[in-house]
Amino acid sequence: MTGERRERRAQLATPLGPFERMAEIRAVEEHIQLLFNEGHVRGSTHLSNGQEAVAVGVAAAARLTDVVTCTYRGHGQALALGLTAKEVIGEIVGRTVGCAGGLGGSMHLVGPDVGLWPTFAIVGAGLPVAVGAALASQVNRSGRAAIAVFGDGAANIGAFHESLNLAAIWQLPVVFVCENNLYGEYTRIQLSTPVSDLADRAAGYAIPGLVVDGQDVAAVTAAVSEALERARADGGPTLLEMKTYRYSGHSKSDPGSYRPAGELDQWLRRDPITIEAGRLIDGGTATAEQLAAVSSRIAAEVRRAAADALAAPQPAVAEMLIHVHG
Amino acid sequence: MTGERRERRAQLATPLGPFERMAEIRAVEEHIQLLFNEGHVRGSTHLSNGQEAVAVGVAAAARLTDVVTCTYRGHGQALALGLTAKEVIGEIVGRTVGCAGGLGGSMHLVGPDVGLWPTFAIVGAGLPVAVGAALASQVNRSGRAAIAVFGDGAANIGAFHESLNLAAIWQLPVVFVCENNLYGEYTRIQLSTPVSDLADRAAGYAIPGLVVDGQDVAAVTAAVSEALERARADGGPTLLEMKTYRYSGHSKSDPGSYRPAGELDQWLRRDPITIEAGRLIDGGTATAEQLAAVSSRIAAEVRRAAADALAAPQPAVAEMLIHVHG
Amino acid sequence: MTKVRMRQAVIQALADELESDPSVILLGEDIAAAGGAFKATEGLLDRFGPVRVRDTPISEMGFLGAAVGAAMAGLRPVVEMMFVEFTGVALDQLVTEAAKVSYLSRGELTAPLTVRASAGAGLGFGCQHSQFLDHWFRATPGLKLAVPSGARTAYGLLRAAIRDPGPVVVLEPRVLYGDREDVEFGEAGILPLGRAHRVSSGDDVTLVALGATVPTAVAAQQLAAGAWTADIIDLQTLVPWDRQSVLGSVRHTGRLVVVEESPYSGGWGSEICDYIAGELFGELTAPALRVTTPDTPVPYSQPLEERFVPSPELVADQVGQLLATGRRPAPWWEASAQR
Amino acid sequence: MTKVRMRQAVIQALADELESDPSVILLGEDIAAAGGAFKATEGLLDRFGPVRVRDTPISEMGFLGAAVGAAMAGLRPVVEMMFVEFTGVALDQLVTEAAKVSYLSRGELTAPLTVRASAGAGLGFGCQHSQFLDHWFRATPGLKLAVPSGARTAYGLLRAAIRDPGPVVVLEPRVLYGDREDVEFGEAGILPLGRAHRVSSGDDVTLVALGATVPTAVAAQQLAAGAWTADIIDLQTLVPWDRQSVLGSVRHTGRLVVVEESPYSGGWGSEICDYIAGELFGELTAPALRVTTPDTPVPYSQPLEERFVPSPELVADQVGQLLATGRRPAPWWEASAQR
Ligand SMILES: Cc1ncc(C[n+]2csc(CCOP(=O)(O)OP(=O)(O)O)c2C)c(N)n1
Ligand SMILES: Cc1ncc(C[n+]2csc(CCOP(=O)(O)OP(=O)(O)O)c2C)c(N)n1
Ligand SMILES: [Mg+2]
Ligand SMILES: [Mg+2]
Repeated sequence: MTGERRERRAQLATPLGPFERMAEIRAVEEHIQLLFNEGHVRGSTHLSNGQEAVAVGVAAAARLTDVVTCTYRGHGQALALGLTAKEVIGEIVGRTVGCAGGLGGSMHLVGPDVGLWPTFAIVGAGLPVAVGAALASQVNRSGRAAIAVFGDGAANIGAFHESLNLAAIWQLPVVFVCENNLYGEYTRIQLSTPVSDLADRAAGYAIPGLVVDGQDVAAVTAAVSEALERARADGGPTLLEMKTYRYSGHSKSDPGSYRPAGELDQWLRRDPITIEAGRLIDGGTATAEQLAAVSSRIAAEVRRAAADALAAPQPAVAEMLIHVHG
Repeated sequence: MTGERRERRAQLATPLGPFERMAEIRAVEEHIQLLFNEGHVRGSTHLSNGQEAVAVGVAAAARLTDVVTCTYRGHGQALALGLTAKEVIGEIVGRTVGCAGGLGGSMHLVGPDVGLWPTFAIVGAGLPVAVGAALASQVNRSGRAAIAVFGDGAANIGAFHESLNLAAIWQLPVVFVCENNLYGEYTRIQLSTPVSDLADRAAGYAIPGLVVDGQDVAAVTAAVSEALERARADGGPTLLEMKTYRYSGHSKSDPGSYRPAGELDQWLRRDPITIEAGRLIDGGTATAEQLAAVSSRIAAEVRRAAADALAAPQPAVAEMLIHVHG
Repeated sequence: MTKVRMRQAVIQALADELESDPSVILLGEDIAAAGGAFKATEGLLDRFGPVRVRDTPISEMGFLGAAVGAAMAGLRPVVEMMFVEFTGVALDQLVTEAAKVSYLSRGELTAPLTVRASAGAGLGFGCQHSQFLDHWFRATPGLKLAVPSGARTAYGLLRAAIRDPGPVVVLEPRVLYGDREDVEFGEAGILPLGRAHRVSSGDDVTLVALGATVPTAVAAQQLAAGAWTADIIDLQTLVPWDRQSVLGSVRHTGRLVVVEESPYSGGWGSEICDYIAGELFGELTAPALRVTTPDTPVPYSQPLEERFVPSPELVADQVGQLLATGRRPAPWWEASAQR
Repeated sequence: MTKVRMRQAVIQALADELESDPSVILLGEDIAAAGGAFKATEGLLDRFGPVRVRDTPISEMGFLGAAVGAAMAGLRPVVEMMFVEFTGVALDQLVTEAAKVSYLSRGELTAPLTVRASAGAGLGFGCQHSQFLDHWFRATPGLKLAVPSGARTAYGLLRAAIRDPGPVVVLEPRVLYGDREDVEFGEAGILPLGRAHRVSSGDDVTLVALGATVPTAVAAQQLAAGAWTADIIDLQTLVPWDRQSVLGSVRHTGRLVVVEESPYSGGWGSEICDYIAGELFGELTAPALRVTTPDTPVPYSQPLEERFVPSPELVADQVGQLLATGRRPAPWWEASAQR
């Protein structure tokens, strides 16, 4: 497992890597919607289509040994960091091939060997934990950095405040990546948050805060890389606000009808996969036809992965009784 | 009780009122230190000498119907709002004459008829509660405002962040009064907080944030009055940072030895009672001799109050079994 | 009587209280415009307006604390905690603040707030969104705790909770929101806190259940097909629980089985069993028995989660063994992990 | 063996672990420069330096969560919660995060952190700084809970907690910090979690106690002056508790009395009583009895607080009544509020 995951992670450094991975995330999320419609997904599932550039940019900038804490909206991040479509989908349909053996579910993907700590279903909970990973790095002088990925809605919870303050006062190697997709569940950011750029909150902790184009994977990679470099050089934490958008509703059962007409269309014009495709074509790395072929290859692979996942066995009852205590 | 409390509150509007009340607070706190040394005070007790101007300025600016939430360091605030020395000391020595009948103790003074809600021993807890009082006012259109008094150390806890954000997004009539006395327990602010003016954190919520001279009771009264006026005019919350200093250690058993040499002396030069005395003398309201006489009268009254309190009975066992459920 | 889903009964209870008492307000994440994550506040924004029905930022400590303050100021706020787990960032306000308000002010102030939280397993939300966590709200003098078992109790207990002079937590078993039941609306449908309800009468055993385990207990008796009959008692309120009702029943049946959706270690059933066994020392014909969840997090996988929660089959089997042997059967995970 | 105060035993346990394991770090408010509010970390900053012994801002959610993360990253953080109440703003990190780490990662990750918190009544800190709150940490699969009863157990349990592969909470009864006891330092003094300790041997009754009620139980037996003798069992670990030891003892004595500093409603003793009564059904000579605090907040007033916590006199009286009548005596607040 680890070998394949690492290889997949390394692919992000190839010219087509980010495009491919974003295409894969898109395909997986679309597939999960189908699986949900067919009744294979329990509870809730939170798709990240539209936000692929953040996930891939973060993973491309991070070292394999760095730690990433992220949320229930973590399928994209898991795939970006290196988990395979089969283990992500497998987890979401609760099968033994899932990354947590089917015991975690959609909100709890995990892959410690590539830095993915069990994703957090409690808003804000991943921030202090990332701070702790960074603290361990400072104690050990391990060079490891931590990245906390969270939403705009999470910027109003106490853990956000305490985490940024702690990281600042201790100058810890941690990067706070806020995916500002304009909504927390069904509530538009203006109704919950009195400032327009969350990056501005960095000033309250005397740390750098930057707004980043979250639809441009190169911009995300560059911003996260720079922040990680500063972090590793004992320069302390950074708050990065990624302006992005989720194409789907909050969770599987939400049609997103609270969004103003036209908003989605506007964001679709800045689709991260299209933007990256444009860059590859403009730079002469690939032709539109080649990219289309890549996309359909990936779509086919994801279909196969989903079929494999569904065909895998359900976990045995004995599984639920183990690994309870540390 | 209510009559006397109200009368005492009204006295703050007289020319000598603020001076007298500050002198009383000083005398009470000094007396509590004595009572502690003699073993009459249990648990912990947190003196507010040095910070009298904040307590009195807040009380002078607030209406009788306004709500004040404050901390364990609340003796001064209780006296300023109108509680008598006997009921404050009585509570601290656990007698029936105490404002909570001796069941609350030093950290839990209470006087709802003059706006003092049971003081909060959990750092930060009073802020959301004040927000709630302000919310009720907005719902009822009662004109009531709320004031949350808390320390610099509390500005690093999640409840601070959530409360300011909530108050801002709902434009609630609440004033956040931060008593920045440079220390949270034994820790100097620079070791816990990466910004030098906590008032600057107001920007993260798009509300006004002001630094106020917390040793000048007139400046405190003016700043709180202005903020309350804005609050009542639907102008939303304000964060006021009172620069102040506590002369004693954090709690009764702390000699304050972590403070740099000379710091206390420097602050003693800006003693709030001396500053107010100077104003009264310069303005021709009173002579130094008159003020000295006032101070010794008050000291004698406080001594008597303490003696009365100590002479009062302990609460009966049956008292602890009642008022448990709402 | 009207047959409605539990979530509709919640809406009706809230609407009736909002209607009859202008001091009632609602706070919570996405409860207003969106009608609630479980649609248990649907339509209330339209009817009662944005001043009384408010969406909040994601700030549980902040808005739970605000509810405490608003309650002390004379309102009767009803807070929705979308999942009971979220109280884990805000518990202080309920336990250490709200529950002490009356005591510290010697009755001068009260904090009549209600916290509604969806709770429990069964829907595949995974281990951070499926706990029941009733124990966080027990052992707190000054705080009451009610748990509905369907639409009828959801309506009646919630209205009583809102009217209670102190803070009350209502844990709504999430798995029941869609279930239908006959409800008597209006004043007559209000169910006083602290009283249990006998769901069925029998002779062999008293089954004490709470929330989602009430239908489980009923189904278990059906599975028994007359092999035994039970007094099935829906506890309805866990703090304070109705000692007299349970005592009366067990005095009659001589046997007590508690069906809990809480862990074997630390679950609420021990208090029931211990109290009754002590009061009826020497009078029971079998030891009191608890049927609980295992001491594990809640698994996501469907077959595993179904195994996690006590099923009617499990309850029927455990009761059957108790009756047959007069001894406590081992919990299933000890008897055999493979079963 | 060295006679030291409990707070010194805590310091020694921390020092020994800091010494023997470079991955151990300490976090908490004023634990470094000031040596802790209860001076239970005094001198450790000087010995181990500011990287490993850190003062934190007042941010319990933040630093408790940071400890979870640091633990997952391979450290063994020990967090001090100055008063257990402060966990009320941070409980999520312990219950819903740390306790699930191993399960969710199928054992690939662990969260070996220790939370030390001072707890309990007796020192006049008032109702927001005197609760015991053990119940917040029970009913949480994946989380262990230990409670020392003096210097010996403070040393031995804390070292075991730090070495445990998962998260452990150690509630240190605040009232005992100054008490002295003989302690065996070093590896031999480490006390495995999950094991109880028999403090004294007797024949008439088993007294199960925990934390500060252990010395209370011992004193109660002294008051009895030979009228009865007790097996006094110091539970030491509450989750998981040592079923076998208690069972063995009660099998011998036939009677069980639990002495708890927790409320009558919701206290931990019910689980002990119920389990034992069920296992020894028909073999007990009296009903299991709990001696608890009343269902009220902790009063500040000294005479009232002394009444609040079970006293040796109360325990002796209740045990005496149990032995004399074979029935449970009423709790004191029911018998007469004036007594
Ligand atoms: C403490 C807590 N409160 C509430 C929730 C319910 N909840 C889940 S996701 C969500 C919205 C989060 O919004 P945001 O942080 O912007 O992230 P996004 O979902 O947009 O990625 C809410 C309120 C939760 N999981 N945890
Ligand atoms: C949540 C919480 N954490 C920690 C404490 C312990 N504590 C009591 S006072 C205090 C310092 C508070 O400092 P500050 O806010 O500056 O107020 P000050 O005491 O200086 O008035 C601390 C840490 C507490 N009471 N509550
Ligand atoms: Mg969002
Ligand atoms: Mg301070």
